[in-house]
Amino acid sequence: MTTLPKEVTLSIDGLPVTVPEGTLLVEAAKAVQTDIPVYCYHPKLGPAGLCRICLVEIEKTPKLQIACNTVVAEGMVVRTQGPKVEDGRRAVLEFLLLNHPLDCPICDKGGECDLQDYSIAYGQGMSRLAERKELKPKAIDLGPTIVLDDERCIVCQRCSRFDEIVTNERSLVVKDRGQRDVIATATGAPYRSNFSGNVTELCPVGALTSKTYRFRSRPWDLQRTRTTCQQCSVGCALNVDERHGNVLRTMSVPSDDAVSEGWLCDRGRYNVGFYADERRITSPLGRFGDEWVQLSWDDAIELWATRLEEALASAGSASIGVLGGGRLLNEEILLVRHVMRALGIANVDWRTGRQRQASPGARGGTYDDLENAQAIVTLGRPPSQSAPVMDLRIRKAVLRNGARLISIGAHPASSFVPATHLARLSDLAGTLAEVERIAFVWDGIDAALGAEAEAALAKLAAEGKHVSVFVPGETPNARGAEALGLLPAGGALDTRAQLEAARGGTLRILSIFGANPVLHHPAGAAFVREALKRVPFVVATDLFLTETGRLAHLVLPAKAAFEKDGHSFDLTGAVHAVNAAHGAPPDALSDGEVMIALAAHLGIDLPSPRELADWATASPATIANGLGDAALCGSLAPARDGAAGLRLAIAAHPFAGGGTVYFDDRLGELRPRPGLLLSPATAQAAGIGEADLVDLAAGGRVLHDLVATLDGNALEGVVTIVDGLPEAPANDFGEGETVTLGNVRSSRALAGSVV
Amino acid sequence: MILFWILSVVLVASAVFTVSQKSPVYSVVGLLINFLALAAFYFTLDAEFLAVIQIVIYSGAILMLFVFVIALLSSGIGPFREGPNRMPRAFVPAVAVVALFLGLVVYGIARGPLVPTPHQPTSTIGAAGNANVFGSIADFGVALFTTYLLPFEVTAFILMVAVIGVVLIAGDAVPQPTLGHHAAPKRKRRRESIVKSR
Amino acid sequence: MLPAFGFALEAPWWVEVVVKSLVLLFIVVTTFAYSMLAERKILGWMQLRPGPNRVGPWGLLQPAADAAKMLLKEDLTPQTADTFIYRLAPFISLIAAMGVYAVIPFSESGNGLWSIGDVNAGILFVFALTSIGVYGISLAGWSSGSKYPLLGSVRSTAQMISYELAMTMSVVGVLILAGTTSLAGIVHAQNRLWFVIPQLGGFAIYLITAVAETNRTPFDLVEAETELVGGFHTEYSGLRFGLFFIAEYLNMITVSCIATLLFLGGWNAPFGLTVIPGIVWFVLKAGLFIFAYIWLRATLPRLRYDRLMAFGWKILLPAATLNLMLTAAVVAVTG
Amino acid sequence: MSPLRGFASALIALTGGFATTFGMLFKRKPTIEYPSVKKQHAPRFHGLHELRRYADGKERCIGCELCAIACPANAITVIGAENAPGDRRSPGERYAARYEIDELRCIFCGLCEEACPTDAIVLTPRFEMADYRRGSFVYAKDRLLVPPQAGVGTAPDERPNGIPADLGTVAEQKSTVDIATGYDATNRGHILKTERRGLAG
Amino acid sequence: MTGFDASPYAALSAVMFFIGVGGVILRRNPLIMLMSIELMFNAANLALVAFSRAWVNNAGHVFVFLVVTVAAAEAAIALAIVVALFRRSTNVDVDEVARLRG
Repeated sequence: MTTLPKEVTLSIDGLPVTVPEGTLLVEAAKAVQTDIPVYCYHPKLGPAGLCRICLVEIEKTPKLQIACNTVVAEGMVVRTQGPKVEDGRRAVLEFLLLNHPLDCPICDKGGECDLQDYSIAYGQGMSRLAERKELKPKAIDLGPTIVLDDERCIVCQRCSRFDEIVTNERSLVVKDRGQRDVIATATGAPYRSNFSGNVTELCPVGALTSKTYRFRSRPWDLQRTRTTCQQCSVGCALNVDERHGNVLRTMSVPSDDAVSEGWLCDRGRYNVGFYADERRITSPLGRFGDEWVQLSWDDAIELWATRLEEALASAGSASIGVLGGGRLLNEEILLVRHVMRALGIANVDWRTGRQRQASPGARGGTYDDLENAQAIVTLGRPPSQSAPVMDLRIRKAVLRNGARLISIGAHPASSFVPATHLARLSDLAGTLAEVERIAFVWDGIDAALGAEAEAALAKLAAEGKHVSVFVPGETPNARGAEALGLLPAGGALDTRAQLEAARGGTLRILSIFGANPVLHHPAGAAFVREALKRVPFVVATDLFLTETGRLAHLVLPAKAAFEKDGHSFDLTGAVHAVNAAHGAPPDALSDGEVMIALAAHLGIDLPSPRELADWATASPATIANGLGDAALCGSLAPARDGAAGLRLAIAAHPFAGGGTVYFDDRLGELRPRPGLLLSPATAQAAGIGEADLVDLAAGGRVLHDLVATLDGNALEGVVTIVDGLPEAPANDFGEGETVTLGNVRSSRALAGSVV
Repeated sequence: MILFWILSVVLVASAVFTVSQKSPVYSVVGLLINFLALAAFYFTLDAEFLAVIQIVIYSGAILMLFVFVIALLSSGIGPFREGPNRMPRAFVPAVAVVALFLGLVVYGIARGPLVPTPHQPTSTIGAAGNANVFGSIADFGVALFTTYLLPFEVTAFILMVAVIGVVLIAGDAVPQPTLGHHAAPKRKRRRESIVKSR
Repeated sequence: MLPAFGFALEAPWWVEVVVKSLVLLFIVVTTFAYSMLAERKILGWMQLRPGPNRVGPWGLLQPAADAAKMLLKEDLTPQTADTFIYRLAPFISLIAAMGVYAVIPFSESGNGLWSIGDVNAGILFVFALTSIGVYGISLAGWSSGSKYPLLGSVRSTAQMISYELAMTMSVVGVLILAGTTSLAGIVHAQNRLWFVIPQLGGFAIYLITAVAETNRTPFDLVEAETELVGGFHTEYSGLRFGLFFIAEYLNMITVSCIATLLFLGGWNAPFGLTVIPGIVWFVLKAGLFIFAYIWLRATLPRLRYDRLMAFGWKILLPAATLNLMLTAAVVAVTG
Repeated sequence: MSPLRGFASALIALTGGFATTFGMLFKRKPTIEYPSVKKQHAPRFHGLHELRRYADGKERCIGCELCAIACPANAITVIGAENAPGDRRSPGERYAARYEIDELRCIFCGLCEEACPTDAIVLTPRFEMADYRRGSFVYAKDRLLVPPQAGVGTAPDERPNGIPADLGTVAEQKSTVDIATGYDATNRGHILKTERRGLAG
Repeated sequence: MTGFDASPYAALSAVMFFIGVGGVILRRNPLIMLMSIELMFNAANLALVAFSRAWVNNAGHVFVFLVVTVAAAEAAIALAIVVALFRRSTNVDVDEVARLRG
């Protein structure tokens, strides 16, 4: 479609290099593996020409030139080394270090600091400055996650450029000029972003540091393991840095171009405090009446196996239900399925939350398809909260590739890039008339909407358009759970049917793998509680005693994502390796290991490790089921009445949930407070002001004391609340339900953002 | 006379102990006691020199040699194997033969007391230490180097023959079995013997 | 054969024997204790350090502390040991070592010899008991059921047998000169001239072999710590180890006494200094030998085993035989 | 060499040996009766560590872990933390929340002292640290840190914007903590309550 | 010193001798067989010494001395044979050795 770019041949340090026309010198130098020092330049942020450290000598040019902002030219002769270059860099460093404090011993960057490295490589060792160094404020609180050390800042503007170029949020700027320049938010408000942690990695010095990692360790003490993030379904590669058995920080993998492009969201970066939380379950717990008893694994597995055998013998396999699986790795999912099939149990369903479907069907696409789409359509919850790093791709597509962003449904698509909102799917066809490449991002919740979308997509595809579908789910490996068969087959009971059977008293055993239906299942917390209480034997594997776990009779300590080895699918269906980076609590077992133990007790033969690995790493396309298989997925169409009044939208939030987020003390104010979000006009109509306390009610169900936040980006007539908050469970309410607001009280003290 | 009975009980008991023990080391201990009792007998029979010789040569040298051989044989390869005792097969005939001859001898002794034939004493019994006193070293030496010179020299010759013989038999000329040949049964035996002795 | 007594007391002979034995036992054990202390002290001094000096003044109560330690330590028996013989062995050693003192005359007074019993074949009796003492070592090594003790005991057996020959031969020269095997008789024969002068060769051979017989440095291959951990007593601990320890020192004192009796004229006073009682002279002379022992230990390193055997058989035995033949010839000629 | 001459020379050698050992009997013994008499150490003796304070009682250690990385025996573990604004432990932002030295691993090379940017860790002449359990040799801050009144040198302002003014001179002042009598900072080399005798003349 | 009765010694000697004989016949451990032979030697020695004492004639003593010497030679050779046998095979079974095959 495009002609090959013209190539240019030049010489760098005497070596001939041929690169496409327009390449920057600093990138061309990488072809001959010459390292040109950079501070302000970043491959993904482009040149800025601020720091001048990348000086190189170009023949026929009288002065040294900066490599980061010089485009290659035919026949250029470049020297990146030599006395002249070194003199230039020494001079640049001397200026950079004029006011840079000598606190490398306590600086978190010390040991992995570019300024430190290049000072040693090119610096002159002693300062010639006779005056005392400029003193600036040191621990400036930029926001909930980031602390700025102004003395250390060399004003390379990588952070503010990231905030502008990559996220388009534009909150970080360089305030003031000259020696008084300082990194700050333009409005003076705290720096809040789902991607704030990335600036600490971008910072070439130790000016921006993470609150969770400040002074915890030195980089050389850390043990690094590369794994795949299991906080959402995007599947970003990340490096886990651990010391003394504590996960201290996670770092992005810059080479992970296929998925994350080297960015991490704050949930993936900061939600690691739960690994060492004291509330983690450390041994199998049995509940007898109201009494919790610590059990040995042998006893626990035996109890489970015995109950299973009893139930199988007395009431048959239809009396046994299995829920969950979206948090498991492929290997574990396969083991669960294998054991359950061996026992003849068909009541298996991974869908313990709102999400009905994880597979994009036959129209799955890669992240590159998303980035290159000319139009991106979001259906239902926008991925900005449920799959933040994926949202960066959408922003890139919109900002740099000129794609149109269209959202359909009760949720706005994005606050940071221009978007069009459409009320219903049928409005779409005309809008997409002249677009070739279309990406659909569906939240997988509203199955009816999904089916409708599938029909629309089929029509678009028939017109010869390239359509790709993305389903960012609620659980990290929902795609794997669905592809590898944790679904009710042949008329078996899905989650809701199982819960109803439980209420009806016909379910004898319910096994729940890493799921919390009490908080997340749309049937409502009260309904699920009641159902679980009627089941004679409930087994739950989890990291913590969640709302569901407290209702179980046997709770098994599971391993968390960084504690086990295996594979998982991301939402595009690519397989990623998950590597154990962290020692699990001594008595925790992964769900796979639990299944192996259970199989041993029940005398079930397991597939060989090789078979298991083959299946776990196969592409889901080979086992995928199509989009819109209504019979399989079941219908959970919420009441989408067109009646007047306020409609409810239930939004995701990266730091909402009853599991790892709830049990991570370090997250602090990152966690959302129970609240609701309204457009100013809607709020005015309801008589609600910013930060007022409001009660939300629908059909006798009430959520008390929600903090109101006004947002111009919100839709008219829609009240948005956050899903998955244990303090205010939203699953009692249906998406699109008509709600009423009342009992408005003013409370200025609680002002703050909700969504 | 009391001394006689005590010593003879010790003598017979230690002799039986020697013959009946399973382990040669215990036999050596029995034999040692036997020799010490014998030495005591010699002492009571005025054979002072012989008593000392009995201890020095018999106990100190010959019996020591046994211990040495036992230690030598167990040093490299553990307690050496030996065939089963002949007890089951030969017990009855052996006891019969022994009893028959013992009976004959005792009968012979009992038929008439051994009245000492009047014989010319070569020496007197008296204060020890001087020549011509029975049992003294001087007396013994004189007899050895005069009357019994020829037997003495013959004995010396026998000793020389024995020394040469021993060197020939136990010397390096004997082919050594390979180590591997020994090693396997050795370890097994060792364990068995430990188990048995527990 | 009733033993001869040093003191003619109006009591049954066995009462006298028992009383004398008890007195001697006390003296011998005390001597052992302090010769051990002396050894540690002198060794210390020769190695430029003070030696034991913590228990009591100048460390004089060290032996008591050592004894207490020995008694309080756990008495171990290895699982592979032959229990009966393992327990028996130290007693054989000790009894043989102590038995010798029955015939050693320490001095003489008007009443007779200062000894428990004067056996006619006294010197032979000593050799007899010494040869019994070997059993203690070799049985201990065999019965420990472990390889270092076994090697130690095999070494000791070979060494003792080899050196006993030369030792006996070296003593025979003295016997020829004295014309008696009675220890008292030998001392009496030295009233005019100590046998160390006519029997200088024999004396030298005796000294060397005596060191070997008592397993002392430089002939302590039996218990060579560096090679055999502890030799025959590797597995022994506590009281049983103590018994071996006592036996070793008693043997050392014994051979010192015998050397005094055979070569240094026993209790005979030198240079006519008869004012000083004989017992003092005896103790002085024996003490000289004990000192020589310690001195030797502080000076010479351990011999290699094959050199030890070669030395015994190829040098000492021929030399002793030569010495014997010369003595016999001289006596035969001079009558 | 004829056997006779060999014998003679061996005899002479032996005599020499015996004379040597005998001569030693009367030599002065260099032993120092240790528990009652203590040797004076060389001025730069490397003994037990000590964590210094400034004169105002602030800890010199800033938890930078340079000692830990310098340690060739991996004996030092430091875990840093941020100073609470109300309760400053050290002059800068960071202080050592935990500072542990495994004295059994330590080889007393003094590299930690060399590496320390604030002269916080110093090897004192103390060397008596016998104990019954291996775990007891892991010295934490409770035993390493000197008492508050034993500070040396002036603390830099709230931010050690570089180097303490007295860097390099603090280690010259070797001090020792006498648990029984409290703290007494003395110059290097002098040990309290000891007597000089023996070789160190 | 007349009136010395050698009969008990003779009887004792006989008993000891036959214990030795029994040992040689019944045991198959070459070392114990050798020790039994030593027992027989010593039984004879005891008789010799007793008779010597009865006759007050030291011919018996001399004979005992010679016997002891020969016994020493015999023991040395016998033990050498045992060691040599043992070197050929770890199984020292006297009856097997009787076949005289290598």
